[in-house]
Amino acid sequence: MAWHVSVYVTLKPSVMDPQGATVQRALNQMGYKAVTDVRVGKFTELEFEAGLSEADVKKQADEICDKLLANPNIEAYRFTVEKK
Amino acid sequence: MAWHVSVYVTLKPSVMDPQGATVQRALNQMGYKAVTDVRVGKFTELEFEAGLSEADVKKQADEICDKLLANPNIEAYRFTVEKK
Amino acid sequence: MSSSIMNVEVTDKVVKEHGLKPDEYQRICDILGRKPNITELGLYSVMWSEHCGYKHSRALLKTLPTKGDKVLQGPGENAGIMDIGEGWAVAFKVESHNHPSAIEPYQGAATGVGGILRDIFTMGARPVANLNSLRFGPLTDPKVKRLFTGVVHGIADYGNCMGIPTVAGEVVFDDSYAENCLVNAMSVGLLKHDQIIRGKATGIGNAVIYIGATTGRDGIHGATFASTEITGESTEKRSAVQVADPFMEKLLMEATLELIHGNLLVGIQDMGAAGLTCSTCEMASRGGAGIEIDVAKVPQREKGMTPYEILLSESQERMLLVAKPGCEQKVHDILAKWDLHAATIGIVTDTGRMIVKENGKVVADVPADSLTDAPLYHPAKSEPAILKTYKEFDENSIPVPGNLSEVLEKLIADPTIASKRWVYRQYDHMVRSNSLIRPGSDAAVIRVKGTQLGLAMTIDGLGSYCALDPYEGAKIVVAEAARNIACSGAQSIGMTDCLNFGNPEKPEVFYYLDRVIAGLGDAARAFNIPITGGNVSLYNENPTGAIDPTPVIGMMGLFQNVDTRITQWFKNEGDSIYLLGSMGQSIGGSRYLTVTHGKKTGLCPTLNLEVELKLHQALKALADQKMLQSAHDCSDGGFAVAVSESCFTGTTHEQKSLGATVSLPGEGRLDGRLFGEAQSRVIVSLKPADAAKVEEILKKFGVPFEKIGTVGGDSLTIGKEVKVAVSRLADLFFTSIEKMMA
Amino acid sequence: MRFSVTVFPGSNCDHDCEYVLRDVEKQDVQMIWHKDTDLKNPDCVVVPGGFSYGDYLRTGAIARFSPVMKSVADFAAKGGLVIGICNGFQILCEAGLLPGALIRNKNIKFLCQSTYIRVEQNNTPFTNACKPNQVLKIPIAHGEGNYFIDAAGLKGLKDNNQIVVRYCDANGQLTPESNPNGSLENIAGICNVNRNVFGLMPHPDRSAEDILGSHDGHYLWQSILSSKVGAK
Ligand SMILES: Nc1ncnc2c1ncn2[C@@H]1O[C@H](COP(=O)(O)OP(=O)(O)O)[C@@H](O)[C@H]1O
Ligand SMILES: [Mg+2]
Repeated sequence: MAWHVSVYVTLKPSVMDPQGATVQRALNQMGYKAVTDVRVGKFTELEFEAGLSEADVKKQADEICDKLLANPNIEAYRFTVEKK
Repeated sequence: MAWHVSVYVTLKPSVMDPQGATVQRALNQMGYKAVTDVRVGKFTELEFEAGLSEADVKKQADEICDKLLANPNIEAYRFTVEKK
Repeated sequence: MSSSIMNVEVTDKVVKEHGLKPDEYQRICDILGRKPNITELGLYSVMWSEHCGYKHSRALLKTLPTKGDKVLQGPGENAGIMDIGEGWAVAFKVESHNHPSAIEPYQGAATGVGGILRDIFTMGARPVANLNSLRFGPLTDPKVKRLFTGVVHGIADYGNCMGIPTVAGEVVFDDSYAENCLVNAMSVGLLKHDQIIRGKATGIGNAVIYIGATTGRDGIHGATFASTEITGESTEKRSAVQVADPFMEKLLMEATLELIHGNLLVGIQDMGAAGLTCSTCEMASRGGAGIEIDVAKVPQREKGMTPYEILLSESQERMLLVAKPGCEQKVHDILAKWDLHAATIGIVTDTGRMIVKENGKVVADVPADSLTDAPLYHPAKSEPAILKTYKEFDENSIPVPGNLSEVLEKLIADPTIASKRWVYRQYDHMVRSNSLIRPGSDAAVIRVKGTQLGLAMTIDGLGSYCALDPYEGAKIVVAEAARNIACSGAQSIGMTDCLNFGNPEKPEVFYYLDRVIAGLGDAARAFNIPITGGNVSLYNENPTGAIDPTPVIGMMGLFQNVDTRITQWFKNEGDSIYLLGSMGQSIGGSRYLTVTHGKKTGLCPTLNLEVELKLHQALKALADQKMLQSAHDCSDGGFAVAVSESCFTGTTHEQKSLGATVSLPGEGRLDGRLFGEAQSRVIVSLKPADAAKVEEILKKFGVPFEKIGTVGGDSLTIGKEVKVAVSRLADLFFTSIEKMMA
Repeated sequence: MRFSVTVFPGSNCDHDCEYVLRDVEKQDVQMIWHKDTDLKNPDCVVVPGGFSYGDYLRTGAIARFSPVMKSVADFAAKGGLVIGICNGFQILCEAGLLPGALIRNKNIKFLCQSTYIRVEQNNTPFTNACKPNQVLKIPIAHGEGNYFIDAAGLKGLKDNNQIVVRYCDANGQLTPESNPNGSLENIAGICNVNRNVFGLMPHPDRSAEDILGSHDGHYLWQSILSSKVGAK
């Protein structure tokens, strides 16, 4: 058993996403014309020791996202916590 | 209204994840000693035109994941579809 | 910013928020003969910012020497251009991206590289090399580690993706930059004389075409932002961060060069600071023409953007061009090939006015050249009181350490002196297969394929000396850059400068600026090396103070025959080692004084420009006759560090060490002789059989010299004072930064 | 010999390949734009290094869908020689012309440096001018050169002698220190079962002249030139 945290980091809507734009263009060229927008973000999975309380895990995860996983200048994040 | 597809791409467990390992080391150094594992994947959001049927969106999304968004040699994927 | 901005009334408060002073606002009203609307106010605010308008530095910059036989394009364009013979020319320029990098190191540094690359290829030159000059606070600080990591990563990703080798640079860690890091990027391009194109709009009725990335709301007011001090408030301006898209820029570069080399354009200019506004009014004003554009035709990334936002956006990877009559379609075809956006957004007129419409309705109408003619200030200056305390510093108060080998070990591992392999290993420094001398030696050298020509290049800055004595420090930074070129065997032909200072409205800061520019000018004249362009970055300060005044010099050198190039490391056991130049004993302003004794004070070394010039001429003569096995100048860390650095081959391609036994010349303080930074000194090695010839040439140029020892053995021995195993020194030198960053 | 060098948007070693083949090796070279499908009848196709499509998403992931890649696959299927260097290797893996994948370097940083590689197989059209176990000094420059393949795939590579070059030290020893990017079993380059498609991370295009610090890349080009294999 351990705490499993899934973190989703996305570029803020106003921030340009060159990767997404390039992937979209490629998909359109490959024939997937119905794809109108693509945004590429990060999906990070963290394992925490089971010993921690859920509140503790949430607090640490939030700090970790803010400090390291997301760049608050341009990115937003959210995360979920499960016991697995 | 449009179809919103969220795609999660993760490295297969047997594949080493240098980025995850580096993040984990950094977190441990920063004092987050309870973090025992980190895996870094991708989170991609696709918008499809509203005119498509859900089945169509699913079919196209699956192809897109299989062909482009994930490399089946090393990665696994899953996705969700919502109307937004 | 909402679309209601169109209706914003221009009040005193709004004027102030735009960074315009009351008399500047009055001047705008006088020019227009009426009050500006908000869009027009936006145009003036960015064009009259320090970043674009050089309000506080323009008068001083005019004193710099910019002319010479080889100068094909001096300051005033996107980059300077010099003739290098055989129909070839070189374009080069340096630019700062300090403020954006402080806020967002990865994107800030990356877009800095993108910006300087556009300056090069917009002149018609293909970029062939990048350089960078970086300054941070002490590397022991975790915040600095993150900045350093991000900046290097940003520079690496951008240059690597573009396929431009990053071949040289410098990194300095010093308290003075703790809150204001410096990120200066330089780029060098090659072109044929007949490929030169300029940023001007001419030919009434010619199409004005926008190409490249779409315009979004990113970076609005970046130029104004770069012209203010970093305060708590600036965190709110974070939306100003621009995301780099090197892939887009690579396409833009290829397409642009295809357009220029296909002879389809009248003029072209990149959109950098102040975006569409700057490119439009500068092109019109240079061409003595007017320009009329419709912002509704600009490719946009976001919905509902106002003319104000479109004009001021600093979205990256965009260019503005004027097509030759009848070539418009060809232009569009080439852009389609590269999958790039292109839109004809306006025409060249003969009115001298910059007229901006939105769907046909005029939203701004101003004289184009009034935007490029920012107010000129002659700020007050006063000599900082602290300079007196530096002069009064008594070196005798510093005891000479007992164990000088230990001091050498400490200095060699100092992150400012230690190898920057951790950095340049992340840069593709070989792509284009021209890099003959790669990072690690005094200057990088690239070849010009199909010829025997070669280019040497280096970038060097100097804050510590300039803080102690701005005039002398500025002379030294030019001399050091030219000396690095001379050590590689090339002839310095031209330079570009980036002046990083604090707030020029403070008299002490302006004093520094004034003296530094005087020193740069005198050195450039003495060496007969013109300054073909540069950049000024002011307001590098924070509530705790300004950075050390830091001029950075990018120097270009030329080889007629690139086979005469020299690297800094010893080659063969048994070679003779010579010191060229004279020893000193002063420790004022030295890295040694800072690292070992924690002091930044004293008189910095002085430099005799004539003596220095003779040294360069002698080195060139020796190189031309292939008399030298190695040449390395004495700079940070002085004599002992220079000899040590010659003992190890320091590229990412070869790692080899050779020991040496040398005497310690000169007289006086041992630490001063070992680690003092007296100028105009070079350590060379040569085959014993060439000694007579070499000595004869040195005598002819009147360069003092002394044979000090021999290459060989496993350790470095300097007189009776220093003996260290070379393997130990090499390990400290190469791994110091790597260990700190692990 | 006639070489065709593919050019994707974002390729940047296309010039280097063109230069080394035309000016150093004195061969016939043509550049093929990625939107073209006619390879112009080459003896060998070179898929060069760089950052095709910015290497966005995954290295080589988008490039494999460029029209030219279908022609390259057909050419390879007929036995034509195809060499992929760096990004070219990544594209060939993504396209399924070579097995396995190239993931982030172990230290997650881009690495530009010299490496030594040992020729494990000299009975390929790309290495036949090398002696068995010859050590070549050839530089790398990549952020994603960490070769990975699953256990079954690795067995297949070994059974069919497809591991062509491995990272080693100057003396030819396969040490962990000499493996710059963490590649599985120090793998630097592999070929397909039919031995006519070869991919490697090191750059023979940057190391075929002494003036650049090594001419060892020349052995690989010489191998191709002396090879009797050809498409048809
Ligand atoms: N940021 C950097 N990027 C590329 N190369 C660098 C960088 N910093 C230092 N180098 C390289 O490391 C070597 C030593 O740099 P430095 O000590 O500044 O040399 P010098 O004192 O001779 O000017 C030079 O070859 C230089 O180009
Ligand atoms: Mg030097």
